[in-house]
Amino acid sequence: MNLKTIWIETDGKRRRVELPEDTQGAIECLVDGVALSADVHTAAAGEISLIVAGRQWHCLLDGDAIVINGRRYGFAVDDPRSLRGRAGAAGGATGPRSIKAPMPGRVVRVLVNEGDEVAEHQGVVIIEAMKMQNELKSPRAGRIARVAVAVDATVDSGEVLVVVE
Amino acid sequence: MNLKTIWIETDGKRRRVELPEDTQGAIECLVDGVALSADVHTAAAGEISLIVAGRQWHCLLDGDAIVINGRRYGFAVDDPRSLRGRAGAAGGATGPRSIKAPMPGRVVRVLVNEGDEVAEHQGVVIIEAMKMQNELKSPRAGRIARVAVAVDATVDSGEVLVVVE
Amino acid sequence: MTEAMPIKKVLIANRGEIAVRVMRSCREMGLRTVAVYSDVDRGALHVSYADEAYRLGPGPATESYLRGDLILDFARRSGADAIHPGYGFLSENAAFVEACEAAGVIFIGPPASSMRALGSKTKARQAADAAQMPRVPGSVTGLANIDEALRVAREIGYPVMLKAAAGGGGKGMRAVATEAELPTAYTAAGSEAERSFGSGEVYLEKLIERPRHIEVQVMADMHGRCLYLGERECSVQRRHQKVIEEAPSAVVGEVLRRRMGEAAVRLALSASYVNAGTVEFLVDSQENFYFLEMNTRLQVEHPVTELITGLDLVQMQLRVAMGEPLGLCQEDVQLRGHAIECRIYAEDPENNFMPSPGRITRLERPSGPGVREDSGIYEGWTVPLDYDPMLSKLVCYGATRAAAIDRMLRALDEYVVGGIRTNIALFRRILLDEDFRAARLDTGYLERLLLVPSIEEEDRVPEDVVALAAALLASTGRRDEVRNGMGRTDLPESRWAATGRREGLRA
Amino acid sequence: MTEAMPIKKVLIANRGEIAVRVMRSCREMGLRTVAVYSDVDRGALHVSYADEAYRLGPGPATESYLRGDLILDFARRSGADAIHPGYGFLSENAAFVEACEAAGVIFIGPPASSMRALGSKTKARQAADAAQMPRVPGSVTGLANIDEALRVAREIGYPVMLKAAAGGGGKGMRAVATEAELPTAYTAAGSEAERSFGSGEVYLEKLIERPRHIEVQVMADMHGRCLYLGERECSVQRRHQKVIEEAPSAVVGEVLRRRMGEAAVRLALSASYVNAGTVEFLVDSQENFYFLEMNTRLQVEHPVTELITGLDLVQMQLRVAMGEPLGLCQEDVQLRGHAIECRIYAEDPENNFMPSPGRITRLERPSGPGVREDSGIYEGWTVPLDYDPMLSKLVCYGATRAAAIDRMLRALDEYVVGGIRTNIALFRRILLDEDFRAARLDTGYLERLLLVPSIEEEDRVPEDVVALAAALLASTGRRDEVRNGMGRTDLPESRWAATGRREGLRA
Repeated sequence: MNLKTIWIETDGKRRRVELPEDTQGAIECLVDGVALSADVHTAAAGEISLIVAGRQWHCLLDGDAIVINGRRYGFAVDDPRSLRGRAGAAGGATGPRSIKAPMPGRVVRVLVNEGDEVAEHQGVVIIEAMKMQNELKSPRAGRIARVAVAVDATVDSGEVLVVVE
Repeated sequence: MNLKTIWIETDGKRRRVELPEDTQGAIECLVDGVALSADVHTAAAGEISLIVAGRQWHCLLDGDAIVINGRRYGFAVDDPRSLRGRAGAAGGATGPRSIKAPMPGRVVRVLVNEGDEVAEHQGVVIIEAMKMQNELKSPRAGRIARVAVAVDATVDSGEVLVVVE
Repeated sequence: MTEAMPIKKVLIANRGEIAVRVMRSCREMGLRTVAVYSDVDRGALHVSYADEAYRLGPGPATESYLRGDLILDFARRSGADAIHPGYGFLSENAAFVEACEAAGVIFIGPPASSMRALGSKTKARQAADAAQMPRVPGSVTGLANIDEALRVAREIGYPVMLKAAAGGGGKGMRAVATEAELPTAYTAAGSEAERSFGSGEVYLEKLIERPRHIEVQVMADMHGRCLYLGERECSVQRRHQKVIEEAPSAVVGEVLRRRMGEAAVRLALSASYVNAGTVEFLVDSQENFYFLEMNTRLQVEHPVTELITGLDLVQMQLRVAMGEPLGLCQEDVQLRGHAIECRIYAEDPENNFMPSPGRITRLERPSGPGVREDSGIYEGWTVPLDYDPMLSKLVCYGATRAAAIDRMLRALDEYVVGGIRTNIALFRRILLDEDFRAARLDTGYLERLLLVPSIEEEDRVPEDVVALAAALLASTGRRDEVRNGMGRTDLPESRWAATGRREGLRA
Repeated sequence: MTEAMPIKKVLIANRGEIAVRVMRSCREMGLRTVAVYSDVDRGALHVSYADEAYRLGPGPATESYLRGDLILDFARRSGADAIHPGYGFLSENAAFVEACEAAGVIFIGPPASSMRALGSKTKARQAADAAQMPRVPGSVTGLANIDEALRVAREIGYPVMLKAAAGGGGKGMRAVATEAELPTAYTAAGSEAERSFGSGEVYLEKLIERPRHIEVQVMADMHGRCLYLGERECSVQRRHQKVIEEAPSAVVGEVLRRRMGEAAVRLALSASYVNAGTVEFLVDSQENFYFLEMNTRLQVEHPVTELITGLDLVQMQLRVAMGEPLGLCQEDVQLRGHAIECRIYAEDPENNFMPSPGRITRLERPSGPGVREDSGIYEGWTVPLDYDPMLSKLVCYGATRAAAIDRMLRALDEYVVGGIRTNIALFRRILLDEDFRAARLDTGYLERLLLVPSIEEEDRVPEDVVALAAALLASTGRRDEVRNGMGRTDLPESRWAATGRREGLRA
């Protein structure tokens, strides 16, 4: 049996899942080395019905989670290619830190200028979405290296607003 | 203005529609040479909201028809490439005629053999779908040139069952 | 939420919308659900809705949903305490009920004895006579031969109706206007009944002219209480198949409702009936009602009763099956407003009601105030060839009959099923018809309407807009859909009017 | 269907679910519908549902949905006879009502005079006193200065509540436990009110401890008849925003219902009120009720009243606006069963209720028995940044409160909104909470519940199944979704807990 291996991180654990090439219908697979017989039906892209030992789960893919019976189960695929990037992001506790938009929105106010010294938890930018305003704070004390946005700008989720160093 | 021309057959008429390259937002177009201003929003593939002089239509593409307010309006795109094929299909009133499945189904009975002589409207095949049986009849008198299916075969809509010549 | 209940897990021995509908009530009551499926239904909605699912066999019902032995086996294996049969398939099979009883699995329906007493048409007529129920004059037992048929017909007077004793769905039925026609009709009905039901037994009834089909919902518990939950009018039929149902009936007043209801309850109690059942009547223009038959199961059209009574019939079925007494008495059953149901079928009314299985490429479902959709489909699903073409039931509630009709028209406009043909446009035509709106209905109403060519509706979209929309969608739409669109014109046979013999085998 | 009616075409001066809901009733009545939209709403559902649609301007409400001048202009240009304002935006703007009157366009709501008499909180309190309605002890007029505030607070006794006269949605509100806190709170409330509503006027009320928020729906015609249509309990609130509403209230019996209803009708009639309105009360543990304010428009939560009364409030609004008398009297209003509404928001309860606009990549909508969804969204739509985060309202009916709750839990399990975050999981938590199920509610209930960490639900899917499903979906699913999934882990800030100042500006 020719199996492909996929590493899944879910609920804080790293699981090794081995799947056959064709994942439709009755399949034999391994989860952390334990054999599992499953019946898989793909209803649409990102939507499967999974039967394991009689139990049926209707599973929907939604971004970084799967939804089963209305509950979300977050997961990440452990892609070797992304390891470097993730290590980089996690490692910079003392280096420059970006303050990113936690949601799409409009910049209502910018509270700092480049070169300003800021304290930890000091507000730097206020963005607004859906009639709610959110003040974003500096994750650490430091100096504002860059202000990447101006008042009235529309920002996407994850977009860098300010860099503190 | 660089317009592309599309010929549309609908309700028995052939209409010349000229559209700009970009068909999103406010557009200027021609229908049978008459200028029309429209506002187009594509909600999803095959789904648009069309506003013409204030009137709004939500239009869905469904096979050979568009659906507006629950009503179907059949149409065909007059594609120069398909003209030959269509002329061929229409012209064969006296030549060999195929009896095709009008719906997907299962062949329940085959009432003729190759070489049989049949009268016009004589039954040739019975197919069943969804607990309904339909007897398909010969469109003309003639001889059965070919029986393309056997009992219990599953057929698709449009599949040739029998050829009469 | 779940108290100690004698049922904790329910196997639903059915498919499509009714399987999903039953599972919904199970979930609300905290009961686990077990689906069974045939090979062509692995991707069906009732499977992905269930907690557990087991494969029965190939597509044909005889190899899957009619396999009571396999179904009982899966009930045991999964630890299901009870089986809900839905309608059709095994729902009125007394032998299956007995097999459940023998296996110690609760059958959610009447006991086998009541089913046998009321399930056969001729036996039910005897029970109706015993319960002093008005019924259509005619023979109570099957006719032995043509001589007996001629004698009985002379007694009750022409026109008469020949019917199969084991029948349903219009099979083995023949209207006979004069004595001269009877011998041929007798032979034809008998052999059709033999072919369809494995029994050639037929009986004779007086033909009621232009009758309405009105039925009474009953619900009985194990403690001797039986309620009637109002009536449903199901006169809009095509080939003896119900197409639109409504509750209440526009012609049933308080007095007639009580008379019919009490008669239905008498019949049920006479056979120690338990659980949900429906007593069908023909009603003539003088408000005489005649017992027709009893359906010993949940009906397709039960939602209209739910909407006007505010009750959940499936939940009541489950509670009754657990041995609970009915929590209400007859005076607590109050009807309010009006409800209408349209059975949405995969068939093409413009092409002689040709079945239309296939892939549902687009699905837009109606919602909002007063709209209920009980569906067995989803976008992307391929409707199989093997079963009844019912896709879903659209049910609308309004304070008045007119409001319910207008709401249904609105909901039908919102309903888009792409990729296959449906009968949605037919409903629009019926609901706009003057006779329907005035409730001038009888069981021949729809067949007469269909003889009249459909008149073009007024508010058509202007032709230039249709052409523009088509051009826009053809140039920006999905390539495969556009190709299908063009492809269709290459198939002159796709509009082929099926004049072939059609056999209405639907349950 | 359409008889001669003084209204033939209605412009809906709103967006989202309420615009669609109003259009649905218009369609059912045979009325043409006109939508208006901002640039970010060109693709919104209310536009594609309408017969006509006109662009107002850019996204911000001040440049679009609040532009009464433009809206009236489009009413004239399209030939609309009437304007339905929905809720929020211009619905309680008396100047706009007067502009409609001047332009000869029917405003579907109360006359400007009633709106002015009951719309301002301080004026409404005077009207309530005149109508001999119980109200919370406190100042009727705005407080001139801190000295008056101190004097009034001493009279009514601490704890007290400071409130903005022009306010709503919790802005400019401060609870004050002792005299020492009053000066600071007075200044803060005044300046917040000034910023939010353009008026710094505040008044003082006795603070009712652990009150329930219960409101009465009224409907008045132009002929002097006014009915109350039962009450709604809206005690489940977060930051003074309603989250769950239900009807009837578990603590309101026949007597209290009549007392509150008659008081509400008295108030409406005293101001010659016409059309739909809601009188809000606080109710304490001794069944004392206190007038809070009157909302002179259709409410978000009107569907729960529709489900238990069987009426269509929007249709009633339209008929009243046409000058028709109410077709029923108080005794005809019979409540049946129980209804619950959940407001589905684009916000993330796990991340401090951060708004979550964006593209809806997947939408599975609940349906079946007793489920109503009033929605303003569709799959593929991008929820804009500019407005209230309400996506839809999920409303469930059951014969009892428990049945309605269990049905809502079932419907929530069926509801999937992919691509953005919603508060669906929060509802599941509330509906499973013992206090909620026992109806032990007050306006502080939800805030207290949110202080307790959420407990893991029992029926989690086994971990190996989650891993397997994730692996299957990751290897066969849509590439872009999978990429998003992995992308998220690169963004430690995406889980960033927003501790920032939040201003609840929602209508």
